[in-house]
Amino acid sequence: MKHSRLSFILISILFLSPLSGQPPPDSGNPPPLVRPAEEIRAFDTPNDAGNSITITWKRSPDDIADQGRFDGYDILRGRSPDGPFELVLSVPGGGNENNPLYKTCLDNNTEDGTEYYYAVDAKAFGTTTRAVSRMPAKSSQQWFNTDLVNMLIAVIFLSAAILYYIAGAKSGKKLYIRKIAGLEAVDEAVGRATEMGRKIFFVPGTQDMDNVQTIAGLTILGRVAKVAAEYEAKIDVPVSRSLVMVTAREVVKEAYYNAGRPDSYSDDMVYYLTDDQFGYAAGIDGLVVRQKPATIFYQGAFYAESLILAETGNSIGAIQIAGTAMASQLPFFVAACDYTLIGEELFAASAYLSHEPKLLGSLKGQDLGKLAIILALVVGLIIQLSGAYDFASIFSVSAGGE
Amino acid sequence: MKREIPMIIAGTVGIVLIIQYFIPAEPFGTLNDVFSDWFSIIQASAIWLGALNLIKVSGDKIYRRHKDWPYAAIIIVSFLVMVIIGFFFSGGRRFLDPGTPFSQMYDYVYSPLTAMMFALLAFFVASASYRAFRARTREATVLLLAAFFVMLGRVPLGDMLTGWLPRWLHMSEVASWIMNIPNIAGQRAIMIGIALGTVSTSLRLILGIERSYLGGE
Amino acid sequence: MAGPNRADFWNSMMKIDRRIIFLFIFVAISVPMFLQIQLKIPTSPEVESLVATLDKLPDGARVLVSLDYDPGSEPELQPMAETFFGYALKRKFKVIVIGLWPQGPIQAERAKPIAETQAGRQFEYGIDYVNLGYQAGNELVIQRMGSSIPQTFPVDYFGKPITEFPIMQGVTNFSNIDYVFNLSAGYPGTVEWVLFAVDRFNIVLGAGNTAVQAPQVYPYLGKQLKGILGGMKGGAEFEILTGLPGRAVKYMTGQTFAHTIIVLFIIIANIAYFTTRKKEQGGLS
Amino acid sequence: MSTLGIWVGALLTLGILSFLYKDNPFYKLSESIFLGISAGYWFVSLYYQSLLPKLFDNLGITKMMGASETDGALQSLFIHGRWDPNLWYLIAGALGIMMLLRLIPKAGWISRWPLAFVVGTTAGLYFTRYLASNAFSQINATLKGFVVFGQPGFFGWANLNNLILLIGVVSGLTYFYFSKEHKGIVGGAAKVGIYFLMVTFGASFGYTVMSRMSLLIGRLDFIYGAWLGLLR
Repeated sequence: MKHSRLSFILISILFLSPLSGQPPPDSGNPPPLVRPAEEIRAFDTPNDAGNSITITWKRSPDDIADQGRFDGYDILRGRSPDGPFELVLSVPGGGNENNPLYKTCLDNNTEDGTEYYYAVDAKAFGTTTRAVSRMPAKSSQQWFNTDLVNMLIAVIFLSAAILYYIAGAKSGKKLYIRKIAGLEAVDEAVGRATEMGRKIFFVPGTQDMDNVQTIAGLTILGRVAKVAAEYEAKIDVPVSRSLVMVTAREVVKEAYYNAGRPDSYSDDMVYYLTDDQFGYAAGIDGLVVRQKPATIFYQGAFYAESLILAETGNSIGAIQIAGTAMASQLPFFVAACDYTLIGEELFAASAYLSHEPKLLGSLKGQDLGKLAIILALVVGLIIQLSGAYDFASIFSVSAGGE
Repeated sequence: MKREIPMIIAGTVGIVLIIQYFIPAEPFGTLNDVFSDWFSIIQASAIWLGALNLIKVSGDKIYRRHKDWPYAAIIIVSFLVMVIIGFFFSGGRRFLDPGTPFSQMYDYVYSPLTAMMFALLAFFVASASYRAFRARTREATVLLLAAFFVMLGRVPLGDMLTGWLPRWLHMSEVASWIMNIPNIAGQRAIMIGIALGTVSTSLRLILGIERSYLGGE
Repeated sequence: MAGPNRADFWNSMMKIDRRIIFLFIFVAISVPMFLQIQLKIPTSPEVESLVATLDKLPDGARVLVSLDYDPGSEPELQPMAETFFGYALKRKFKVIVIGLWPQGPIQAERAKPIAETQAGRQFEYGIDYVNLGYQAGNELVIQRMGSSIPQTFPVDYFGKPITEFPIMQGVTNFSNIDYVFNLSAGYPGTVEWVLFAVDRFNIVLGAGNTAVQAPQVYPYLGKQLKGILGGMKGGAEFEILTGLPGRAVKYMTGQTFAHTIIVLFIIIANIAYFTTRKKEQGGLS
Repeated sequence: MSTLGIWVGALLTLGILSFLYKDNPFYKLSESIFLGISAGYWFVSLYYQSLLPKLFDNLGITKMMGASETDGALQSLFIHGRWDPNLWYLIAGALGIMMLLRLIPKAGWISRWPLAFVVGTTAGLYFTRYLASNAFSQINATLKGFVVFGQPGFFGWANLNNLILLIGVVSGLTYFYFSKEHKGIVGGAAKVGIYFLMVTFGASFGYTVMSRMSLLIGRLDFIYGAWLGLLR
């Protein structure tokens, strides 16, 4: 009740002294009382881990932007519709993006299972008017995020498609895979290094094992190292992350073992320089100009160092084969390297190089996903233009996504 | 067993994380954060392996009197200097506060080196564009033209050259059209492809079909 | 007689030593730093609208400046910060500085003295300038500021409680801020300010961005974003329109030179390519 | 800034710059310092920013060592007899130690467990994250924004641009199609896709040139201004 008393006092003051504080909008008339918010609704915030209640209301007619006279809303909460209420948060005026007539806010500090009643105080002209929600609200946590049904369907569809084709490939169905120029060149590039008696460098990017591109790069390393072992070419893998070093050693060792030359393997082929992006680039630049490798692979996640590395490699005349899914760095690799695996091709590379039916099957599954997306775009275009249905909204991901 | 248990670990963890995406309730809602904390812990432990490797490789060079052995010595010394300053002379947790010896090393040694290495790009974009932007094939010509328009559209010169044309043909307008329409189209195709590639790679890793990262028996 | 000579020239241009290109770039950027040449820089609508919005603010308005970048983007964004502070001094704005990036507040402290020397007037700390420092939490910081600025930033950059400062009297949340200026090099930055402060709390926002970042914020221009300074060019236009020529204008000369040189080299490369290719074909037929 | 600091910074800057001419002892010196210093920097940072707060603080090892007053999970369990969810961090600690067992050749194989954990985590997270942000959001953005039939502007520029964009996305995706030979209609679409990709690469390259120049401007400003005092 404290608040209403306060507003009563405020109102009395304003009535008694027309020259005080806030000037009334129409001089001469008594100052207006702010009009209240309406249709207060409070409910459990959907699709969350609990401890949150959403409050929404129709804005006060005095909540007008650009006038500077509206002072926002106070949200109060109590255990009964008659109070007592305690202040939980204050929000400024202005409406929601999709429906500006209403305003929504969250009380993220509730106890699950407890019933709360909410009050909204509209504040303007030094006055305050209260509106209270009739229905109580209880917060709870949910076990399925209903906003993500579309994602769930996509996950199931894609997994099923990939698994289906993997199973098909295992049973001996023949699969056609188009040529990928950069990968066709691997043998030639490794062969050249052997002929020239120079090294092969394999740079697996500057990111750690928590990036799936790094993992994809390392699977390619496995195939490249095997070819190198067969050709008896020397391969060097300078890395910028310790976990990558550990993994790359396992990968190269296994490749040498599979190529029937386990004795030629040594841990020194894979070495750590520094975790630092540009420190690593400086180190590789030095190694490249001093050891003049015949072939350099860049496979993994790269940032701004991409061009620093590729230009230095180019200056010594090495054959360079790059591959990354960093869209912002692709132009530089395309400009400075002989071959570049673009985005998805990086992920397809290990399957392509291995010729293993199981892996190739997964590519076919991926393609089915692509076909579905192309169809969705074409069908979506027609539906979207006809105005019959907002097809795009099927693909909106509101929660959970980045 | 040396490969089976790791494969089970990877598969279980992967599937649990996919499922947690759809479940807001605890403990699933925060599993993502917990696991990324765990990753940081593993990463921070593993850096010992990298650091020791750096010292070993450099130490070998000194021992074998490799022709660049003095530089190998400098690597070891500067590594140790940074580590000792960081752990013993910079106030523990507040090691990066302004004024600590560690932050001074950062400001006066590390920063200028990083910044200059980054700035080398100014030269390399020039030499790369000189070589790459030649109208050798039809594809290369498209690449060249797009780059040319966008580059000119971003300096006053471009608009000066095209000032007499209607506004929508001004170089800066053409450049922003290229950036906003065909460029975005290409970007999106690449991004969608990457999404599918990632999904497929992740699935192969979770199912243990792709397991070269685990090495052999 | 000129024929073979010319062909030799283009042949050598095909295989030009890249160090010659490096030298050209180096000179193109270095020389203008020492000269007082000023290129005529045409102004663009997005910068004009930013300055127009600023001009419309009353003298002594309360502005919030959020510096969301680190030294890596200094060449592009620091001149904008300096010019904005200079303009604020001219208009006697009350400036509240925050940073969503840890290094942001430091950048503000570096820009302030430069603007003060140029303006010949100093900010009075706590009265018309305060640096509230950095808070971790990215866009959540913006959301928290929407409910309460004093609760989000209880102390300033130097650890003093903000209640001590006259400039903070009466500041509860965004409704007491007349204008927000954001300098951004990525995430969190302008996009977050638009989504979490403009859309929800109706603030008036102007932004300066790195050239790489700018295309991502252009779609918000208009109702949500009252003007953009894009890269060094935007910074230079800002300096010209506010009548406070500074570093960006000077840097812009070097940048334009270097840019032009690259374009020229591309043209030369293509002429060389076509000249030498024709000769080869001629030889064959 | 201290004068000594500026001199050190400037000389190292020149050392890196000299690489453009050719490899030389000055560059080698700067490079070696860079490698050592930066490896040390990350070594120290990862300890203070990951290991200490996430492992030692959460478990209460910091308190055991007498370096902190705050209780951790181990104190909760053994002193207060309370289960603390942070006890799960013991697993993370164990995974970290398994990783370090690499140093012992005989026990090195156990490091595959933490590796498998890392790979599993990455795969699980990227699976949904990329599907949402790279596929779904991009499809949504491509379809949004069309002017509906019957409304003014249906035959306008906006729809034409949106249509070009959609054609670009579809043909670009066709280029990535692996399991069909790029012949006939698929081949034609893939060819169009390549052109769109080339525009993307050219435009992004051209767009970045300018901001790369500004990096060099920043460095030269440091050399001429802060170090040599030649400017202003």
